Amino acid sequence: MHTHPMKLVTIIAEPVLEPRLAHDLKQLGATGFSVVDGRGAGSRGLHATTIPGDNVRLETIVSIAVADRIVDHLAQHYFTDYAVVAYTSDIAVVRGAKYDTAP
Amino acid sequence: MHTHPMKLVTIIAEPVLEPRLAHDLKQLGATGFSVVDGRGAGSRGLHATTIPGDNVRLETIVSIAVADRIVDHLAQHYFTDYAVVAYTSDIAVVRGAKYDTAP
Amino acid sequence: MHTHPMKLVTIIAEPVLEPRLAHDLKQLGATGFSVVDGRGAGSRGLHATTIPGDNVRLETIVSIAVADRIVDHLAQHYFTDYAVVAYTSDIAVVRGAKYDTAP
Amino acid sequence: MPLLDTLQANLLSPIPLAFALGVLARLMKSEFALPKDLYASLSIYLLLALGLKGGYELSHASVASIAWPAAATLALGVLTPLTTYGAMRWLGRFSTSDAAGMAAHYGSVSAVTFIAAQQFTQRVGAPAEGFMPTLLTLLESPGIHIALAIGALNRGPTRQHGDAPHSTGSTWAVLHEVFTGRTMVLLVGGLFVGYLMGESGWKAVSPFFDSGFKGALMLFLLEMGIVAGSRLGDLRTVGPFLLGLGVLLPIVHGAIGATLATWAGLSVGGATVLATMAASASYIAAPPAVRLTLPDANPTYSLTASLAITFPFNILFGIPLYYRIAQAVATAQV
Amino acid sequence: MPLLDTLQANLLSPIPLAFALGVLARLMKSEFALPKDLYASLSIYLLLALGLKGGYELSHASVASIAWPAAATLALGVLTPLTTYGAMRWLGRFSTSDAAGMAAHYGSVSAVTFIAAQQFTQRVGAPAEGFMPTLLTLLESPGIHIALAIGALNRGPTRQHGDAPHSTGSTWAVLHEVFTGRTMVLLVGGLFVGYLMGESGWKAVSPFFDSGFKGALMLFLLEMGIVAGSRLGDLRTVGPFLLGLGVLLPIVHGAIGATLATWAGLSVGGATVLATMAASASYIAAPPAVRLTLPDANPTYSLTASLAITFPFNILFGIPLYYRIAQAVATAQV
Amino acid sequence: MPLLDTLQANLLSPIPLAFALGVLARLMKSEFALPKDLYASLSIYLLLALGLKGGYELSHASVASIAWPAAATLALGVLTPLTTYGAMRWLGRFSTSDAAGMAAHYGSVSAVTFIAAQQFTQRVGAPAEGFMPTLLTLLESPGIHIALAIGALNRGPTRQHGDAPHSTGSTWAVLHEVFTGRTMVLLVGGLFVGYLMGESGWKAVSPFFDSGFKGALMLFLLEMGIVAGSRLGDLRTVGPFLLGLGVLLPIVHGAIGATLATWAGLSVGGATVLATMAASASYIAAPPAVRLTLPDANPTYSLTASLAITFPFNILFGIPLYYRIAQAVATAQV
Ligand SMILES: Nc1ncnc2c1ncn2[C@@H]1O[C@H](COP(=O)(O)O)[C@@H](O)[C@H]1O
Ligand SMILES: Nc1ncnc2c1ncn2[C@@H]1O[C@H](COP(=O)(O)O)[C@@H](O)[C@H]1O
Ligand SMILES: Nc1ncnc2c1ncn2[C@@H]1O[C@H](COP(=O)(O)O)[C@@H](O)[C@H]1O
Ligand code: NA
Ligand code: NA
Ligand code: NA
Repeated sequence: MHTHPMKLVTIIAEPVLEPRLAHDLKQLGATGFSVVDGRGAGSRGLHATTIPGDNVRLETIVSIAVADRIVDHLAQHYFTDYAVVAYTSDIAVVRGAKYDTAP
Repeated sequence: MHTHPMKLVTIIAEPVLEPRLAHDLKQLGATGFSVVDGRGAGSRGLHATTIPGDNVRLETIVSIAVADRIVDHLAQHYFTDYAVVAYTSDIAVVRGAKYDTAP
Repeated sequence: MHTHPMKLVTIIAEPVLEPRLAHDLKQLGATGFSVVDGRGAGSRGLHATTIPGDNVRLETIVSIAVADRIVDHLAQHYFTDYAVVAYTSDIAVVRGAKYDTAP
Repeated sequence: MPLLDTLQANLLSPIPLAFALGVLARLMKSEFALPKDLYASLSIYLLLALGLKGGYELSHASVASIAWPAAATLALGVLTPLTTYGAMRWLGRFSTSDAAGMAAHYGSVSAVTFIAAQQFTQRVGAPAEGFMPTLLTLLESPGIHIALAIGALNRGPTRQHGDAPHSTGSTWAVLHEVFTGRTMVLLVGGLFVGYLMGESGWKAVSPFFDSGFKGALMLFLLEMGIVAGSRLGDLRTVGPFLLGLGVLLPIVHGAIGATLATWAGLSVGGATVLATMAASASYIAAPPAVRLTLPDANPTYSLTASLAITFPFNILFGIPLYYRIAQAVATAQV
Repeated sequence: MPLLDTLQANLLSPIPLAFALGVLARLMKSEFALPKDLYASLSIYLLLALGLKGGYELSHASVASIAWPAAATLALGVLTPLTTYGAMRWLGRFSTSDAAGMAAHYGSVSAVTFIAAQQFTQRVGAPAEGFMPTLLTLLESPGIHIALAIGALNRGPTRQHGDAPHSTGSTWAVLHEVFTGRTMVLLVGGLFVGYLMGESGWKAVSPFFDSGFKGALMLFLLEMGIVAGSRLGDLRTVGPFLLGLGVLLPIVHGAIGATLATWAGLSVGGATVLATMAASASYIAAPPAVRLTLPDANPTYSLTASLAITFPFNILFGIPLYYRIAQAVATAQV
Repeated sequence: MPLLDTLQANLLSPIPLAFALGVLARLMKSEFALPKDLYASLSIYLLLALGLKGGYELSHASVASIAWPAAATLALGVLTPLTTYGAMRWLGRFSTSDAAGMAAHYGSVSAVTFIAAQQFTQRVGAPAEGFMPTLLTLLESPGIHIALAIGALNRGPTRQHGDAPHSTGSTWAVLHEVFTGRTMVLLVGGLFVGYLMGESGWKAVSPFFDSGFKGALMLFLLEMGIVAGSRLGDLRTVGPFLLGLGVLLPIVHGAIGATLATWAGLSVGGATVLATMAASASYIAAPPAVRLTLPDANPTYSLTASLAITFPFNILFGIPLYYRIAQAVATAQV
């Protein structure tokens, strides 16, 4: 079957940021996202939650352009003050159109 | 250490489909799979679960051929009626033989 | 925005191994890791937990060198006796320095 | 007591108040919800408590006294999916799948609505027969089976995944799941255990399963309110026909249920509870069964109707209404 | 009973013992903790029980008897964030954000500390007024609002995400979340429901919400001990100033609270509880609100002070102390 | 009462019935299971309740009356891992790791089996001594320590991860985990807290920790049945030798336990409970400890034997049997 190359943006963040990030993703052109609860440890060790280490992991399938926009946005608005980790990876999807926002 | 290129197929689906998808994966040649519970939002917004947005995320490490078969199968049997998202990505594993089904 | 290529190492393991693996990752040069609880089925089907199939999924963003070291370590110390699955994938991060250990 | 007073007394009792609080919290866009595991735990507790007590009380009941009510229950299990299917298909012009999906929900039963009715009859001094939980187990699955059979027949073999490799998707597998689902294990299992352990057993565990029951139920209803409240937005999607049907079907099924129940010899309290069972719609057992066997049925229709229309209607207004109908039928019969 | 005896009696009662066990388990590096959902469930249970009982007892209270205590509560809600902000900024030389963040915590209230005070006054035979939970709801949010307003003013518009696309991050959205958070839904909602359902309703659910209360509280305190214990390592991070402030602020706020409460006509028990409310610091509602609106405030400061210093201090020593202060003020007033 | 009647009375009591229901549900391939957090919550509740009550009753016990029973318990803690190891190694010809792993399980204790025995002795009118939970804490870890030491010695240094960087994998780290695990924190901690809070404390929390105990236990046993039931498929894997051993070991250990207990001066009830402790196998503390220190031991062997053979055997048949043995020994001794 014919597949389309897309980007997967993964964001690991303090739980309190989930609604704000979800909102931002939509604004920046993501058509959807998936979330999983987790925990972790890093170099900063900000204990910003009652149970230290809790986090959420958001993933969104987007075009390259939107992925860039998301990463820029995160770097600008979150990386300084919040425990946020983000990375992109290459994936292939069926029905690429599902993940393209109307222009 | 020598690693082998494989495919990772990720499926995000309504929870009710988990047993059926697990069954399908095995039939299609996957030697195993991992599941995580999550939630999400997309473009369709089918409220098919009591708690809207709940989903499960299945991942399976497979050969390229099996990955193709899985994606085809999903497109044919699930994409029309169910809230199912799927994508493949490239990974490298040690012991590639572990993920090959007997011919 | 400028991004840096890194490796993501994903480890799916019996829950009992989580603290030991977390410790190993740090020793081997990872600056952090994220964990999610899950379940799964594989070819071995060792029922090592009270609830068969429960597992944890650790992910760590590391340099290529550290990724190699982690995979080697896992193969040597865990693959024989434990239900452990591991793979690496290519990702891109902003701020690559965050994931480099002091030499 | 005139109907309005019964209604008001009902509205100011713990169950409707807790439900209303949940709905209100959602309307105010509160993010509050019970943790998923607490919700599941409360439902397990309530079902098992119901089963155990029902089983314990079953040991005092005679087979004769249950026979006719059981027959009436099974008749309702056959009738309610048919009326629902008919209304959806010919009045509402829905697809066969949507009609069958809806029939599965309204042909089955909501255990929480059952419990609310039981509590109501106790509060008004007309407690239902002790064997009612047994009837509940009889009404759980027939409606789902009938509805899915209708759906399967009407869809024909073309859409079947005949060549697909899933046996888990087969209708038999799905029906097996209904039969061995949480509600059935806890209710039927509880009935057996309650029956077998007898008085000394029940006395030992009743401080846990009986004393706490009403409070736990209240907490559960709070979450039901939140769940129903978060579906209110879907009311616009489902349109006025389903909105009307979600109120009319329970009234019709409730009236038929009250009548059959009275004919079968149940007390006014028992008739109220059986009427409520007929009037209620499943939102636990039916949805996954429908989703797996009728993939092209829109789950938003049946779940919204069951959860956001019929459930609140029954809790707030339906139960007192069925009680008055049961009283009227009983009086007429004498 | 001299102060030392009151202290000892308090330390040997269930709440402090359970808390100490939790801390000890952490100190011994035990990995044990309550499952997250159990922790959340217990807090839901405790808050709803508090609200329901408070609401039921509110139906016996006159508006007149609540007016002055309510005024005193609101005064404390304005005063405590200001003193906290001042102490942080001018004594501690912290940044405006850190000072405002801390003010939000100490200007709000810890419901569990409130409950511990309520239990304490019952144990010493000076039960607080039945309407105290109503006052609790009044003290929940003003302090947070005031503190965040101070923070927003002082940070100026430069750091605002003016161009960023998040409306969810706006201060209004955050304040809305405080108003519709778990504590408010359960407490305010519980008060209304408890008030409306009256005696028969409360009697039906009190075996669940009342009999189990003290035991559930104990289990909750065990986890609080574990949570506080796992922050003890942060005590070194926050430094001696915050350590001192975490003890001094509650004493000052407690003394002011006891005085205002007595002037407002509350009994010694009621004054003890209101003093404890003033002395306590929020660690549920305040942290997320501060995190979202004052991103550059270091959450380790405020959470460690609230959870690992002030909370244990109040539970173990503060409450008996405020009780003695309330007694002294009452005696002086006569 | 002849043995058969005792057996039957036991089988028709809540604990075995709930367990059987769970097994049956699995046999019928039901997917039903308690939510993980509920299962954990129930076990926390049961252990803490056990500890608190035990601690409260400890305040009435004299040191003299506990000394000999404690010595008997420790003797059983040394003996049972050795007999298990011997049987596995020389009768069953298992590897040293598999034998040591099994010894860790059977040398330790199952708290739920203990509780079931306690309930049984109450039901038959021969309640065990109040200090039994103290003995339970003594039997939790010695067997694991001894078994792991045997395993470590026999495996020799070659398989040690000498060069590996994990300190968390060291035997000391693992033993520390056994000592600070959930069971120890709640039981030992509960004993201390229960002892310290005395009568007034216990009275305050007993509506939660005492009244609900039997019902919560029943719910827990339901899940134990499901867990055991899902391992029945492994019975074929483990083979007839382990199947036999899973029944024989408890009988032998139970008989020795009943004898030692009676010599140590325990009542028939107390001897029954101590015998059950010796006869029971750990499936909470032992499995992770064995998994981490003896990686090449097959966990399917020890977990299946403990959970799917010995646990059901004890719950259903063992406890009444040990009771009859304890009666016989007591009679013989007189
Ligand atoms: N190298 C890493 N690999 C994967 N996740 C990480 C890494 N570093 C940090 N994280 C995640 O990001 C969260 C915050 O990390 P930090 O800001 O470095 O303290 C942690 O709790 C982890 O979940
Ligand atoms: N662009 C996306 N990226 C990641 N996950 C998505 C995306 N779109 C949809 N999903 C997931 O798929 C589920 C169903 O989406 P949909 O069918 O578009 O309503 C959602 O709940 C999400 O978990
Ligand atoms: N092919 C696979 N793809 C993804 N996860 C797998 C795969 N095989 C095994 N696993 C995971 O690894 C665990 C142990 O597998 P195994 O050792 O093969 O029994 C399973 O419970 C799965 O979570
Ligand atoms: Na119905
Ligand atoms: Na305060
Ligand atoms: Na033992």
